[in-house]
Amino acid sequence: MRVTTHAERLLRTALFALCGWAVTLFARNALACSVCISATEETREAYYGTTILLMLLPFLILATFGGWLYRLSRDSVPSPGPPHEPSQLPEVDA
Amino acid sequence: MESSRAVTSGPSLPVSNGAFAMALFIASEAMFFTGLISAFVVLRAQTLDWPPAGQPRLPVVATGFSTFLLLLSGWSMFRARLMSRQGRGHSAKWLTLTAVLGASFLLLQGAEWTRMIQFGLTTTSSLYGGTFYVLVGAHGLHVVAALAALLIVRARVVRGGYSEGREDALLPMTMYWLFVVAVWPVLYALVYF
Amino acid sequence: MAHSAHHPPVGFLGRYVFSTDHKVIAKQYLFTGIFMALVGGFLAYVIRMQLTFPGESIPGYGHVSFVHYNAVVTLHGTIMIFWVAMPVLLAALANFLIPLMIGAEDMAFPRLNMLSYWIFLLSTVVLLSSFFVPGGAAAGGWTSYPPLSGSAAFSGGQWGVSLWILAVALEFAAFLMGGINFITTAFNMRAPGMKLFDMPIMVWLQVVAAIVFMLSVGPLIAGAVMLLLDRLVGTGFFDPAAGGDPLLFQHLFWFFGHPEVYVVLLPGFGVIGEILPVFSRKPIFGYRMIIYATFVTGVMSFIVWAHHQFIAGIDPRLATPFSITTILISVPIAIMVFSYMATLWRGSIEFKTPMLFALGALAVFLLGGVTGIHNGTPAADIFLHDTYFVVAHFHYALIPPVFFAFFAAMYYWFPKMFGRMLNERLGVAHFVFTFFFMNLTFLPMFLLGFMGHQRRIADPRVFDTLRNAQVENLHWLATIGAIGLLLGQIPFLVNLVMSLIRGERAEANPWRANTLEWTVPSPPGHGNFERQPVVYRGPYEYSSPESSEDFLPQNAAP
Amino acid sequence: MFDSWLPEAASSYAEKIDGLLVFITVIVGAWFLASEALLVYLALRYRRVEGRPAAYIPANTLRVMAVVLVPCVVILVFDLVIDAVAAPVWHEIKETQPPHDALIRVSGEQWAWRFFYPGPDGVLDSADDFEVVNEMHVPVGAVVLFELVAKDVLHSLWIPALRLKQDAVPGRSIRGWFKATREGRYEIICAEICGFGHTLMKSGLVVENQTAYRAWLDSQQGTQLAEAGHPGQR
Repeated sequence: MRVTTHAERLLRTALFALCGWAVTLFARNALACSVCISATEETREAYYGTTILLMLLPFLILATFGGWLYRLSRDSVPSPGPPHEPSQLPEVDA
Repeated sequence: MESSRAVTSGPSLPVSNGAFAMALFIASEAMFFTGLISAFVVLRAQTLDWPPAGQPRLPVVATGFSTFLLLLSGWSMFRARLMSRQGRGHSAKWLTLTAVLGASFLLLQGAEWTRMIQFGLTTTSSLYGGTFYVLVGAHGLHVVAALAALLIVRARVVRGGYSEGREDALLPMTMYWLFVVAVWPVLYALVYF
Repeated sequence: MAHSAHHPPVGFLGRYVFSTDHKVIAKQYLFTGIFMALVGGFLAYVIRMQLTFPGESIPGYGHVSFVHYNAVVTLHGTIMIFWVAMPVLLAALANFLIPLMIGAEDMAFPRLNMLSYWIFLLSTVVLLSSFFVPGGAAAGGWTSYPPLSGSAAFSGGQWGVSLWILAVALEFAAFLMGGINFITTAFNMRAPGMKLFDMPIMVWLQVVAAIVFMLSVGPLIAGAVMLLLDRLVGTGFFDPAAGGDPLLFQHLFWFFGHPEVYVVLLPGFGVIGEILPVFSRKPIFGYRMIIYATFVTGVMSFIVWAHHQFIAGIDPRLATPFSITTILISVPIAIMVFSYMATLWRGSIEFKTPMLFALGALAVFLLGGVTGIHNGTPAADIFLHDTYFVVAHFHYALIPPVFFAFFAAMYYWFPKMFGRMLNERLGVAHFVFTFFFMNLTFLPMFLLGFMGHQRRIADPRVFDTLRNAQVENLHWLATIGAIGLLLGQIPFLVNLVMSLIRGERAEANPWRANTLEWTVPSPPGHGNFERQPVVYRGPYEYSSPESSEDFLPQNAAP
Repeated sequence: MFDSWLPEAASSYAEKIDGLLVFITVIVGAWFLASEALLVYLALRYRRVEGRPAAYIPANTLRVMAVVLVPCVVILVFDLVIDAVAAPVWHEIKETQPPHDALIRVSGEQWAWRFFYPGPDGVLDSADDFEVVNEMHVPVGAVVLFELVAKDVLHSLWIPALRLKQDAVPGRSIRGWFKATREGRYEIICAEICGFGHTLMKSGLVVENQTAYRAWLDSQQGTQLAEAGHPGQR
């Protein structure tokens, strides 16, 4: 009997984990599936599509928003003051 | 902004409160329309006959023309803001044009709706009708609201309400109007085809 | 918008009712929220009594029919989440604190702020009125799933659910205005010198919560509009008989429903993050790490929602991906919790009431957090879904931020809000009661869940598996706990009233804290700051070697 | 251990779910107790004492933050292990379909469960189907395939003894399977709020040996043949 090291055990756990998920992710025949048997294939695709759309849109909006603010602040503030110096004070009222 | 304030704001973003808030509002509006669109996509996908037999087809061409008018109003709104930014006093004219174009979009849509209802497409006649009126109706209400806001903004421009050196007073209005314009082609492509 | 700030409003109405002052609006939200908490607490009492003494007349309520029971459960959930947690944590605290903490004289849009409160009040009235309409209040669960809630034929009353939807929609409109206001204010109205990463954690977490709310609420409003049309016009979007799809509503509801958990959780964590450093006299452990963890939580909250639907008939192949994201989101939350715990390390901890509640919140939240793993694992969820295990889990996860953190906030900021100190002894008693009875109420529910006791049933004795002494005893314990928890709030209410009238006068900075709200008198005058505060450093410089004292306010000149 | 609290386990996968519950509870329970102990220790150990000032630890370097980050990474690993152990169980219950010995259509309505048996021909929606209200009979040790539908609102088929739960959605049919391993009478409950009678919506599940099951089938077919003209449509 060979002594297994921690690393090997960890690796085996990780491999086991991957197999476990892969099995569920790529199951061809999903039994308890309301949108697979009694509904059209398009319904399933529509659910997948809108799920992904709803999940990704907030990311997209935040990225757009962040990009917009970043561009605005980069264009309009040529030299930000040194850290923790209230150097912007006089310019604010302009 | 006012120099007499006891408290001045500090390292703020180079964008006015109004424009910033409008951007946030538009973000949540976009999510609202995404919710409606998701519902539409799912309902359409699971209905076998779409459009259902016996229900009228949607007027693609006539609506195409109103779409064109709405896009045009987006352009005129853009011009209005440009004029206002350059300090030229012509923005009111462009705002009027925008309002007229927006109103004609609404009128054409309304005329189409009455025809559709006569042909038997109502909210309860089928999901086809229901989703149509909800999606297009939600957008229509947004145009109405934007138009009302536009008329208020125009009245202030005419009165000189924005002349205190606020360089980009029309920005929030422009953002909202352009958002309402930009949503429409998406809905048009989804619902009408 | 700033002009009005210079002329303090006159008259009672102008000063206390139709005020645009963020501090007054915060108090309006606060008292409305406390009132609704009493209503929701009363409903909780009805639920507990009914489960322990099914069929008997409940003192103060009367006989609970099955019809009423569903409505009571629905309204308890709705009120506690939407009319207590949101107005108190998000609206009241954010309104009061954001301008004060960032050195602004008011919100960015004071009038919008006032409008927000009045719409919220209207929504409250609509919701409460639904108790008195024919057919009674909404009885479809707080999730309001169609087809049950889609037609009066299924759920009974014609009016209840419609009013419920209307109230929720109005409420969301109010918080949308509030949220936009908070974000704009925090980003655009900071005092000179205060950079984004000089903002207190409270402000950051409120802002992230507001952003999450704003981006998640749209689809639910879309779903609510469609549900209302189903009821009033008869469109049939969610009615399978008309070709609609009930799952669609769940799809839209939970897209909002799960982020909502973080909308409530984050402000509560913000309170804890403010209080721990002050009473340990130590900088918060890893300020930036906490903020980044918050960002990750906020962003990830959009990609976990289907874990509420493992059993609901979605494609089972989606379960594992959503389970993995669910489990991943526990990591940033764990980072926050452990950072808070690490803040205590080598501190000098003073057990004042706010600190007790903050520590209690952490202690209780730990159990709510770890039991989330049970629910987030799809195979385990087959058994646990819709049982009392879930009920116990989310009460353990939400009571710390909603109630413990709120109480901590009240004991901590009450002096600033009202200019008087709360009584410390009553405060400690309040904490002991709350902590003990909270656990007594909800620990038995974990066991009830393991026994397979499902949620939302009005009488456990109907079922063979639940008709035994064990279940009865556990219900007894939980009910005693719930009654104790409610009675345990009496010291708090007494404390509030007594201290308002004749509490010890509070000085400007009774806790020797660093953030800007403590640099102005208690309570702050109209316009908040008499002189422009200028910020030189971050908010948590406690026991800094730069200072001879153990605190160093953000605005003290270097 | 707490698994004595769980209801009787009477299906082929009940033990697996129970094992999973124990597994998760042990792991997170250990973490919970350790964290709670640490919290109490920190709070008491560093309480205010005259002459012992607090240390200034802003933790703005990765080296110091590691105190928090490393445990979180370990938590992540534990979480992923839990998910990996659980995934095959989920896969077996909800994503596979072993060859079945019996087929039953289960229909939820306000507020009763109806069970449609395919009759001798083994095919649903045929003339020899028969229907039973509020009592399901299944043979012990047999794989039962069920088709779950709902008539009016959402219901949830919840058989605690089988560790089986699945929502029934009107307009859709969802399939699932179970293999009851122990004879006896169990409860079928609705776990999803479905209106006023939600509490009263329960049925019986009778798990019996082949002989008794056959006898029951024959008796049912005898009584129901006359009115079997209209089996439940989904």
